[in-house]
Amino acid sequence: MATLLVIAFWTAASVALALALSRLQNRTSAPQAAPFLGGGTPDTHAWQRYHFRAYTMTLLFIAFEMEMMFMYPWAVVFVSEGLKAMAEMGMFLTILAVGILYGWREGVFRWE
Amino acid sequence: MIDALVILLVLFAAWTGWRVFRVDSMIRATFSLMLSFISVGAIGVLLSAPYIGVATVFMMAVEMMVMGIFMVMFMMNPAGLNPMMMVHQHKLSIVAGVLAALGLGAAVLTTTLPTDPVPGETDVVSDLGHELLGPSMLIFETAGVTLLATMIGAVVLSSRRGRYGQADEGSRPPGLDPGGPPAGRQPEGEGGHHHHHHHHGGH
Amino acid sequence: MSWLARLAAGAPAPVYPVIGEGAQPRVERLFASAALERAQSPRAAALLLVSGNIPEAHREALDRVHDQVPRPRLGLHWEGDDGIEERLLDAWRTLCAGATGDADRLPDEPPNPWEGEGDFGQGGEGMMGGVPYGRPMAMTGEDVRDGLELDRYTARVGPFAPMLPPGLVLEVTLQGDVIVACDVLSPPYPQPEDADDPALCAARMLRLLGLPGPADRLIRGGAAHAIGARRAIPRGLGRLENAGDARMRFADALRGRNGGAADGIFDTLIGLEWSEAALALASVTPSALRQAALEVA
Amino acid sequence: MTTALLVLTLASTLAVGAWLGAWFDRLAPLLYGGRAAGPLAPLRAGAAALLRPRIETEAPDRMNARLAPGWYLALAAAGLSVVPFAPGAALIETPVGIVVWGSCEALTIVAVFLHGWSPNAPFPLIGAYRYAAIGLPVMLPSMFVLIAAALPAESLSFTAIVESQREVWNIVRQPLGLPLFLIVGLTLTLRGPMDFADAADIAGGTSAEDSGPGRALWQGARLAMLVSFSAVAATTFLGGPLGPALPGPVWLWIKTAAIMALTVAVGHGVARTTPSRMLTILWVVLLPLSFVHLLVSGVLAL
Amino acid sequence: MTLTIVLLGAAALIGIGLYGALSQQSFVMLMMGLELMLNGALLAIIGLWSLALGGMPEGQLLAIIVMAVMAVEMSIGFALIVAVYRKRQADMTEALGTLKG
Repeated sequence: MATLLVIAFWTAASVALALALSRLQNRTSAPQAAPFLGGGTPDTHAWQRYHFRAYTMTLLFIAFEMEMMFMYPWAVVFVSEGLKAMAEMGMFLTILAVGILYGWREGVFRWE
Repeated sequence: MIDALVILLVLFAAWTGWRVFRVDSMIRATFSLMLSFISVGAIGVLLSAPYIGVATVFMMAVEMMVMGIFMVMFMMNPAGLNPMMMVHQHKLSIVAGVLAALGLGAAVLTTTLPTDPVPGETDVVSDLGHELLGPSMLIFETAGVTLLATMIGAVVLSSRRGRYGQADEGSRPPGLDPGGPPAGRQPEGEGGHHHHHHHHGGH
Repeated sequence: MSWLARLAAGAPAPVYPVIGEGAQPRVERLFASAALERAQSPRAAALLLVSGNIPEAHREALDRVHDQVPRPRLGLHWEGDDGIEERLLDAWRTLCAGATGDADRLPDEPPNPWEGEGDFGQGGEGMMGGVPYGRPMAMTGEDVRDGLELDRYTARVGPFAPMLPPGLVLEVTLQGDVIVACDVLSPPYPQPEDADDPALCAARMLRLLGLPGPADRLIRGGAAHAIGARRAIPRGLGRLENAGDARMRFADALRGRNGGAADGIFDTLIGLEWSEAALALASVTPSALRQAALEVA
Repeated sequence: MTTALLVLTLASTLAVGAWLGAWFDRLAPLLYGGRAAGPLAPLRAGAAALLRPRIETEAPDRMNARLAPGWYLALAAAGLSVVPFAPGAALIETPVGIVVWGSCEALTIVAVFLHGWSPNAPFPLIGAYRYAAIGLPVMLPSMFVLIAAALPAESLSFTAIVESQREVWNIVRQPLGLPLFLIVGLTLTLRGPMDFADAADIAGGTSAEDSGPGRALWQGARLAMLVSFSAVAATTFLGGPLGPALPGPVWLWIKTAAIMALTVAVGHGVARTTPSRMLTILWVVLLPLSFVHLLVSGVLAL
Repeated sequence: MTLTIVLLGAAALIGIGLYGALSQQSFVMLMMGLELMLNGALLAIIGLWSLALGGMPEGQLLAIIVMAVMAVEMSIGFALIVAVYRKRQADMTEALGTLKG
């Protein structure tokens, strides 16, 4: 419970600070509010169906990242379970590494 | 005290879950869902499941980041600049949702729930570790294979270069109504939105 | 004067430089040595330093950058005379002491009238139509790289963009951060021969690579101590006939040699990611880039 | 009572550490042939930013624009809370400390993304997405490094990790750990080679549209995150509060300052490559390196 | 008492998630509904494990499995959306009807 209260306290304090600081504000004119493009102007709003170039990587990433869920408890019992723990996690990671190698071969770890 | 906090967190989880379908901006919707997950994680921490609780926060922060990226990629008007509701069979869905919640709630209230809390001194994390390496070893390794299949499936489905040529050959966007012009595409020729005539000066 | 203002007056003056014709080398040298802070965008600045002649066609762009400096602000002109550092510091102290500064130059009009129009008074109609809050929304279109047809964002960048050579106005269409179309609307300003100094050219690249410290040292005549600067530039980026690629041109500039012509550099930009494009443009000398731009503009 | 004391210690560590980090930033040019500034310079720059007004961009996501720097700061404070200031005296005494810190790392990506998303302007948007692309895979080496440190401690809590270093520090028995973790720190604090959010080629990226107090808070939060990251690194690799003669907190402060100096020095002298190449490097070079690191640490821990 | 609150909360989350999954036209929003339902399931598992099952380790494992299901669902779901969009630029469940033609 102390964990939650501490984190809630930090969050509340930081949010209060952020809100207090955002009160000092000038009235912004329309040309001033326009996005900065070095003097240029945009045709449209910047918010768009943004073509994120690493999208396949993120899909592979969330599958791979699940392995962390298993690794944390594994780390705690690693020493007491010894070689067995090593072997099982070795196998698990080898299986997942195949997926990474496949992704690399398909070229997903760069801007598409 | 713990009960009061749990009530607060449950209410917050439900409220943020509800906001997901009520806000216009996809980014707000996604991170509202993330807040819902975070409060479930916080309940876990309160109910002596520190590992599961905190790991929920960890995993969901990452997953919701990815989800937000995809929400913005594929939703029209992702930032909700024009307020909108994109729903179908709305009444039916509300009825189904309310019925499901009421039914489950009634089931909870009518059942006598067993009381057998986690003993105070258990080290739940190492319990889980021993479980993973011992009795549930097969589940653990099966999860590995499933994740591998997911990784390969995701790459195969989403990347352009396929074994059978480019995946987008001969594609044409469908209309918002059957047979209509491609949705969300800049209309060609006259009669469109004339975006290019609306520029203000400066070029 | 409050204690906060007195403390602030001692800070290096935050200046956004607007570089006109013939002023590039002297502005770059000024910021490499003076106790000034070169702001990356006018939002972070309080002073606008206009140096060199700005053509009439770019007057409105200049006014826009001027207005984008938050009020209170001051604009200063510099024609290469001595004592500019003092003038800037004086102006900064005046602002800290509570001066009102310059007024806005452009009329306060939204890009398109929107208030009170549309379905919810936000100026838009339906899902994607209209001009919500004064601007239309982006629409989908062809992609040059992976064929996923998502929104195209078109904007004119420059003539005073910090990552592009001064004077250059590009009309770029981006999908994500990849350039799918690019037109040169206006070539870079003519600069004195001094602007082609290999040290200045290499310093521009170093700045884009996130190394302002070594860049300043290079301009002051020292050697650049940086790790991996050459290898950070992708091989084959901005490859030109007879002039190698950006990595090679950067290495040459570090050795004190100038590259040759840059014809065709603008054709290589299509399909590049934005930071790659900025690096490619910075890797050629200003005079060569101007020649190349005059040919396509 | 102890809690109140720890809260105060933490808050002042963050504040003083942020000032120190900002001063290191102004001393770093010395290493690369530039000129340094005095210890007052960070305060002056902070005052200058606070005096300037805030401006609002066109149709922004107002709530997120205001709160994003606050989230970042809160995450820095929450992350520092799991670090023990003396053996067994952390503000958050939990059996899963490294998972709490991992959550702070993951949420930092969200905070930076929101900061770039909210102004509705192109350069901040590009910065936000680049950061998401780089920040997500950086989580992997980070987790591998922390899990490797948890192996000899047989626990996920930082207190136990400190205890496991009584004999020998982790930097000696897990030499690959600190360099890998330093990359994580550079990413978390948007610095040098990993500063894909606030880069120069996008005019300052997610903070390109920031001015005034919002900008000051964002930069302050970056520095606070530098303090938290350095404290976590000092705890994981340098034995945290362990040390002869001096009391625990003092040792932690000294070690934290050392890691801060190292991070700042690397941040000012290493070039940043393009995001696409960095993505490849992360998966193809750093991830295998973390595998190797985990394997070596595991064999040594047995 | 605590368990009842937690389970009622889980029921509410599942109900809201069901509403979202049924009513949203867009694939991605539909997935949000599914995630919300899984969130409710997760909450119920945590509550039951902690207060009614005496902390048997399988309960924690089940929670991890639920999270793995979420990851798999998201990964494959978004990959499918990309594949479909590439083919037809459709992002709505109804627009998929035209795929038959």
